[in-house]
Amino acid sequence: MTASAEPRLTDIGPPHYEKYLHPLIKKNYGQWRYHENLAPGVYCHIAESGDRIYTVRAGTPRLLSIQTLRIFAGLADKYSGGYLRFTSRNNLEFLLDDPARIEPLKRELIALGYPVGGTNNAISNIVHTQGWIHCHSSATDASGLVKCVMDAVYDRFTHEDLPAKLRIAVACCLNMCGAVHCSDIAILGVHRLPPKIQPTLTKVCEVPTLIAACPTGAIRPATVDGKNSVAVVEQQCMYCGNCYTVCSAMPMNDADNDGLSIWVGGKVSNARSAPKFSKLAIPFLPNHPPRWPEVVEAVVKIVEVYAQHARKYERVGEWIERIGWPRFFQLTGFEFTRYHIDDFKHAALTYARSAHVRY
Amino acid sequence: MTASAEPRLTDIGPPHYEKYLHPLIKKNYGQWRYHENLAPGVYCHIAESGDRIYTVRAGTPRLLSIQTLRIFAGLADKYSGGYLRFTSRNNLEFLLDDPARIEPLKRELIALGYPVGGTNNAISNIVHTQGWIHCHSSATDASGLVKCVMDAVYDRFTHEDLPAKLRIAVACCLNMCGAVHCSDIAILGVHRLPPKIQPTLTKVCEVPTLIAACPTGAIRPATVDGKNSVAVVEQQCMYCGNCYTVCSAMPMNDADNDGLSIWVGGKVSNARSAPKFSKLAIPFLPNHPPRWPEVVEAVVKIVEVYAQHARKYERVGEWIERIGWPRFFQLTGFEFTRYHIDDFKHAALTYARSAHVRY
Amino acid sequence: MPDDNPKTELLDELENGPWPSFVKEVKLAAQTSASAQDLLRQLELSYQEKKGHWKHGGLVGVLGYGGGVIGRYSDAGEQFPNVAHFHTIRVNQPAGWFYTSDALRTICDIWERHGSGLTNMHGSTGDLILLGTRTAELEPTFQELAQAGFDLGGSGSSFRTPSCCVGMARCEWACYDAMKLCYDLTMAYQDEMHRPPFPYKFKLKCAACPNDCVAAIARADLSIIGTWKDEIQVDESAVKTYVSSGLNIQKDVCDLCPTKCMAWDGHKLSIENHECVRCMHCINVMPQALRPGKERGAVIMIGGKAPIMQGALLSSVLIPFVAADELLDTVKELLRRIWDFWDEYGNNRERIGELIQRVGLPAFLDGIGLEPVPEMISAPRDNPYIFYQARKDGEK
Amino acid sequence: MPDDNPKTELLDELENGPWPSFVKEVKLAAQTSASAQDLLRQLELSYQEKKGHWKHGGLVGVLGYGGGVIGRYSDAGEQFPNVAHFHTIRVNQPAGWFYTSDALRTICDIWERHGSGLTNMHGSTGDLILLGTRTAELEPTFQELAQAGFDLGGSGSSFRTPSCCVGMARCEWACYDAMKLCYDLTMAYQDEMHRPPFPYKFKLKCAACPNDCVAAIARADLSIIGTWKDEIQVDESAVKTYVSSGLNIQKDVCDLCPTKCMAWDGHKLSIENHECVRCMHCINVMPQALRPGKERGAVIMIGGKAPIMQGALLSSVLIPFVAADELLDTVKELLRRIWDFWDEYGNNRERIGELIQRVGLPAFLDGIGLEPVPEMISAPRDNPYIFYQARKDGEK
Ligand code: SRM
Ligand code: SRM
Ligand code: SRM
Ligand code: SRM
Ligand code: SF4
Ligand code: SF4
Ligand code: SF4
Ligand code: SF4
Ligand code: SF4
Ligand code: SF4
Ligand code: SF4
Ligand code: SF4
Repeated sequence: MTASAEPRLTDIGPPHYEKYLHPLIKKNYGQWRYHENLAPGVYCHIAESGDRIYTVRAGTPRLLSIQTLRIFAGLADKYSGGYLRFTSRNNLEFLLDDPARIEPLKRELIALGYPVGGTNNAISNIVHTQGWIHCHSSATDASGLVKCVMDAVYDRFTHEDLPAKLRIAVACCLNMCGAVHCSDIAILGVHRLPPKIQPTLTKVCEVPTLIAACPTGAIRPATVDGKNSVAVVEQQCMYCGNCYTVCSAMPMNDADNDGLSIWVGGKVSNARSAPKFSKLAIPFLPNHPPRWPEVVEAVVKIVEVYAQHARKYERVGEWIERIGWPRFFQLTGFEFTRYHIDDFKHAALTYARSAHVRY
Repeated sequence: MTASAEPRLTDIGPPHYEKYLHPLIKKNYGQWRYHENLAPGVYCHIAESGDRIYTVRAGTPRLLSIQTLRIFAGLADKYSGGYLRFTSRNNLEFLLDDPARIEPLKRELIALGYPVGGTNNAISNIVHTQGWIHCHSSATDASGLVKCVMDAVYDRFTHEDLPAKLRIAVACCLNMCGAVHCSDIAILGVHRLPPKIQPTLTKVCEVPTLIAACPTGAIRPATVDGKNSVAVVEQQCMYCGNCYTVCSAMPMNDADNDGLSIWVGGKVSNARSAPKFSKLAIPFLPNHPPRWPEVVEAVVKIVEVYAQHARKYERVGEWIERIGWPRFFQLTGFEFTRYHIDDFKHAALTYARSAHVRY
Repeated sequence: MPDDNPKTELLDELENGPWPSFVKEVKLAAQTSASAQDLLRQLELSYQEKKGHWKHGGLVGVLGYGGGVIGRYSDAGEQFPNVAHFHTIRVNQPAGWFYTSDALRTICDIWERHGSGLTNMHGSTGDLILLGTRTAELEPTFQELAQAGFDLGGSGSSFRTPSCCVGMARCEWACYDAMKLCYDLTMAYQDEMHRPPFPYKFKLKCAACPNDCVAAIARADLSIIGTWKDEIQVDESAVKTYVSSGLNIQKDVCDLCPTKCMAWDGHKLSIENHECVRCMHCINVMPQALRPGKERGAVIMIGGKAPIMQGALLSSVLIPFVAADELLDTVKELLRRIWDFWDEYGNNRERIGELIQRVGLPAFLDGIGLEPVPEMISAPRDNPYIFYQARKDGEK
Repeated sequence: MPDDNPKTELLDELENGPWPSFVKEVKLAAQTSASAQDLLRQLELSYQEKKGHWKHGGLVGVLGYGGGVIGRYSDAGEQFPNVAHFHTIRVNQPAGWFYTSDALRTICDIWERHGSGLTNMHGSTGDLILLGTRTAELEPTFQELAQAGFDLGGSGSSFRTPSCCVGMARCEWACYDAMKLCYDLTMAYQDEMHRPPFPYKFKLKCAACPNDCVAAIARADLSIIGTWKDEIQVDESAVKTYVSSGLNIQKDVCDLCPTKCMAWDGHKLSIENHECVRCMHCINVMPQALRPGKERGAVIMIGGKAPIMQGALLSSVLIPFVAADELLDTVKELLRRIWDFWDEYGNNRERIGELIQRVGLPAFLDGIGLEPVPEMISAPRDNPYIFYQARKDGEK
């Protein structure tokens, strides 16, 4: 079948969600009373009516082939009346009205290699980005990093034994597609060389737009071969790559100098404390595919130190704020460097402006 | 006697403080064990040796005539062996070794018109500035405001019944000589018109320095009668007066538009919470000498609402942070305006960046 | 059809370990897709060289739309001809990411015919992403999707695909119908989504309570976060059940309440509701005993975004409370005013949050006709640099 | 000698009310001083017109000094000839503002001979201020002061008169000898105080414990705040006395401890000292029971100032701890390096705190040769705009 026979359709918008709702959900829509965690990856919502819907959650790599999607569809047909959904963190959820099917579904998922878990005080799936799979900006791969980290913290996905939820994110460049800037732990691909200005610049880029794109004003007008071009004041460049976003003749990639930084303590929920940005933990780790051992080790270190020291219900950022950053660096053994000290716009507000010091 | 006969002395520095220390203080220097509050304005420090030094504190207007200073000297001779000091908030302290002299000294001070108090959880003396007494920049008088406010909160000086210390400051212009920017309550003189550029400018001021002095870049070069001068972009001027500080040909004074603003919630000590800046409570009140009734009313309002609602040991800023700013405006009845919303450099960090809302 | 198996020594390593492997997925797709094969090869090269091989995206798309497709070309197109073009299509997901097995299969079938067979379920903004196809396939894919009831999402300087939490469909805390609002707004702004009209992207996310399960506050230019105005609903006996089954209510609930507005006297839990900031913590801990109040709605927040270029922003309060049944109209009216202001004053590639920072929130409020209220700020200004507008003559 | 009494209807109003009146003071001085009389008259005019009458200060001073005097001229000099010049002299106060009656009388006598007879006890920076005299009187006043053992304080772009809290002289919490340090530093920098060598003013204040009774953290370019490194000294029985005399130790002490590192089990107070941030609160509440530890010294903080021109700054931590007996040497070495850096990189009228903001704390630390430590910051950066210096070749 091809679409050519039909009249051309535009602006129809997404399908109405109601079409895809389990009948029991449609019936009790907006009438849920409470929920219970039955096991890692399994929870149950109880409606005012007494109806119960059971959810089984499984981890996925997000990058899914149609082959696998068809397997998921088949599982849905078999266990959940054909109803399933994805979560905001790329997990898969089957919606069951029959609790007896939970265990068989779990068994089959696990046999297929899809872990059940990610609920409650677990490490859930890693929100991530395109990396070398599809993006021109990336300083690293994303899917590979996710795989390596999740392999290492797998038991934290299938168990719910952390002090609180722990959200990890990966982004392959400073654009931070995803939620790197507000995650408990974030892995961020970074460049460390200024853009390499290409001769094509005068043809393919608009110079004023390009100059305006630099947050630090590092890009200055320059004349190259009698044409309007630009020069980069290297000391003013902090490698954000925004110039490359607006101008393809300013590539940033550099196999030797690209790498990873690690950020901690961000959160999004309003539970207890206000949402927080992630803060720099490690300014640079080398890009070592396929297994990125340094990155994995750093993340595992943070998770373990957190698991050991945080109090119940304390997110990573809440824990660090309680114990203080100096202790965070002591406990993890991470080196504190000049890079940790902010020197962008609001830097002065991050200085320690009280005599409150721990010794 | 004149100095002419003696060799000229320079760079001798201040007298050594030891010369002025009460013998009992010299003996127990660095060996104090604890202190007790005996009454408002009276406290006693007990040394490891068991020695006791008694302090009687009295309020002064800071602006003191030599006539009055001689009276103080006489009181010191009579009651404290000639030893006295001033505090960091311009109060007078007599240092006594004999507790029997406390009451007579108090009585004499009070009879002379100098209230005893200002200790502990009282309103202490107001840190203030020159105003119309001596400064060229002032948008208001300082000594007069202090007198009016202290008259109104007099009982709060002689009693110690507030939840915590309450520090008031007055400054007569945005230079904020003193501690307006970190006071529980601050009264700040403000201008509301841009500088009035004088023709003398081209003679008396250096144009580049002048342009550099404007925090908002409101001052632009301009040519007046063929000479290098400046123009002020009125919408960019926020009346800080810094241009006038560097250039006398840019006066700011304007009897009709100068006035007062009220700030709250600053603190300096590290006790409990970190030091805090004062925040805007009332953007503008008229300049109404000699009694400034609007200002006095506003300060009294804040003090009373605070006294009524704050918990023990809560400084004004700590109290407001606990109850939230919306409630502060409700309780005081002060109007919330566009001026309260920061629009300077770090403005965005003062926006309410969480869904934490009280209703 | 692929004729030989790509050699992927480095990638093969990523088939080991317990977490499901994306390499396995690409290999699965590569069984039937030549572009997935070349993707594997190019990726292996990237892993060897520690360097991406994609060129700066070109402008490609479907007829009449200015977005929905991310153009992508390989810089090693000769070596890997099947990914010489490798554009992705952003398909607007159903609200709440609900599917039936049939819907999934329909998508798979279309994508099998027209693309690499690879997807992202889902992109970070929320779209269902069809990962990689050639320029010529874009229009046919689009039309087949449309016939099946799917449309494209946003990209470029457009209204981006809104997303929402599962909300009323399966959550007891939903304070408004996030899926419906998300759907209604998506439908209302099809034009703004498909024909980029703005200075830059504009994202909107709906979270039905302050837990914000869709990370709106961090990632959306307009965040609609459910909340309530009246008192937390308390089931006393359920509280007791929690306590008797081991909950340390003092330590785990009262002490962690950000405003300390809860007290437990050993028998009764009391809440000073006018001090409660609706953080959700106590409710999260005792879902059977506590529930949001009955007067429900949302706080509207503005300006969240990632760091480029003036630094990351968290959304901040714009309207402290809108009742649930007024949300759609209020948000639409608000968007109209915000977009007008942005249109007039926004620089190229300036997100709304950055514009507000640049002109100042007071000027922005003037511009969109909202009164300032103290709920918009965490504290009043501490600097005395006030742009007074009123003058003596103006005043009296 | 004055011949008629100034008419001061508005000012007279300020002789009413219980608080001691500055107007009374000026009137007292006016009994013997013509300039005090004219001051009254000019002030009355200011009160009528709501406007000051002082002109922009001129450069006046004493021989060989570049500061210590604030020049001031009236803009109504013809009307008020006795305040046509009305300069103030800043006299460096004795550390801790201690005097004897004789010392006070000496000052009074000198000022009676040479000036208005009005003073400020003291100026906000700490100086003893002699308020108002003519140019010709400056040098004689200065020399008489010097003969009596007093010298001028700072003004202009100089090292400003340091000040300190009462410290060891009368406070049990002094963690170092603030009066001595203040005196020693004052003496060490007489040249920098009297002959302005800097881009702008530089203020230094010494508070002997974190209560900061001299408001150093808010007002000094360099603040030296006493603290301790070891454990709070606890007198158990005194704790019990407080409790039995009515102190609610849980509510008023433990609950208000910022790090909640104190616990009271009904019998014993325990402190997790490694969590204590030395805020002083518990010690303030129970001075007889708790005391700072025995290993004492200070935290050195930098950059406090009022708003002009980049906004007010609070001081921030530069060195988390310096032992008491190393303070003088450390501060002197530090000042040398800071002033060198400021001299080289500071703009005209740029306070050190603003310079640090402009170049960034890391660059400043490099410049003065200090290693970064996490105690210097409240949190690491949240933006990814890192000026990486190391390159691959540099690294390995
Ligand atoms: C399914 C999902 C919504 C969706 O529409 O897809 C969801 C569903 C629920 N969330 Fe969530 N949250 C989901 C993403 C989030 C996110 C967004 C994110 O992670 O990117 C957040 C904000 C995270 C952050 O702060 O960084 C989030 C913060 C919460 C919280 C607050 C936790 C906290 O203490 O900070 C709760 C309350 C709790 O868990 O006690 C919560 C609670 C819940 C409950 C218990 C609500 C309910 O009664 O149904 C749901 C089961 C959660 C569980 O995993 O145990 N949900 N939740 C999302 C599942 C993601 C996943 O696969 O892991
Ligand atoms: C596909 C996706 C990542 C993913 O793997 O999930 C993505 C991919 C790209 N993003 Fe993004 N962004 C994606 C969600 C986000 C998010 C998260 C969100 O929307 O919730 C953010 C952070 C939130 C925000 O918008 O601030 C995000 C912040 C950016 C930025 C920085 C914007 C900023 O103002 O800071 C850029 C740069 C730009 O716009 O020029 C960017 C630009 C890009 C571009 C178009 C690259 C570019 O320089 O033009 C990437 C195309 C990759 C490719 O080849 O496919 N992307 N991008 C996400 C969209 C999928 C979808 O539609 O569902
Ligand atoms: C006399 C005094 C006020 C008082 O009544 O106590 C004072 C008076 C003046 N100050 Fe001040 N400042 C005085 C302490 C302060 C303080 C408080 C302190 O030192 O602890 C501050 C705030 C802390 C700080 O330095 O940041 C202060 C911040 C300023 C500023 C703003 C500096 C800034 O960086 O923001 C200026 C403007 C300037 O320097 O150009 C200023 C300028 C002035 C000038 C010289 C006016 C000018 O524009 O040139 C004033 C002279 C008044 C006069 O005619 O006598 N004065 N000034 C204080 C000095 C007395 C003394 O030596 O003891
Ligand atoms: C005399 C003086 C020092 C000096 O060298 O002159 C001084 C002396 C004492 N202060 Fe202070 N403070 C003095 C100015 C300050 C200042 C500076 C200021 O006000 O400008 C502060 C910082 C204020 C702020 O945070 O804004 C200050 C914050 C404290 C605190 C912390 C209070 C708090 O909870 O925030 C204490 C502890 C307490 O009172 O419990 C304290 C405690 C004390 C004690 C009890 C210390 C002791 O054991 O001797 C002294 C008696 C205080 C009293 O008034 O009851 N002192 N004290 C100053 C008297 C000023 C006055 O006349 O009122
Ligand atoms: S984070 Fe950067 S490299 Fe990764 S997908 Fe987004 S824009 Fe591309
Ligand atoms: S990478 Fe960023 S900082 Fe460097 S020149 Fe480009 S836009 Fe400017
Ligand atoms: S605050 Fe302003 S007007 Fe007042 S003394 Fe200081 S510089 Fe002068
Ligand atoms: S008053 Fe301030 S803002 Fe206005 S022109 Fe002068 S320096 Fe600039
Ligand atoms: S945001 Fe609130 S309403 Fe929505 S799914 Fe999460 S917990 Fe439920
Ligand atoms: S919702 Fe949060 S703020 Fe409100 S009572 Fe519960 S814990 Fe406290
Ligand atoms: S700062 Fe500390 S040591 Fe100095 S007087 Fe105040 S309480 Fe005592
Ligand atoms: S000094 Fe402050 S932080 Fe330390 S134990 Fe006492 S109250 Fe707590």
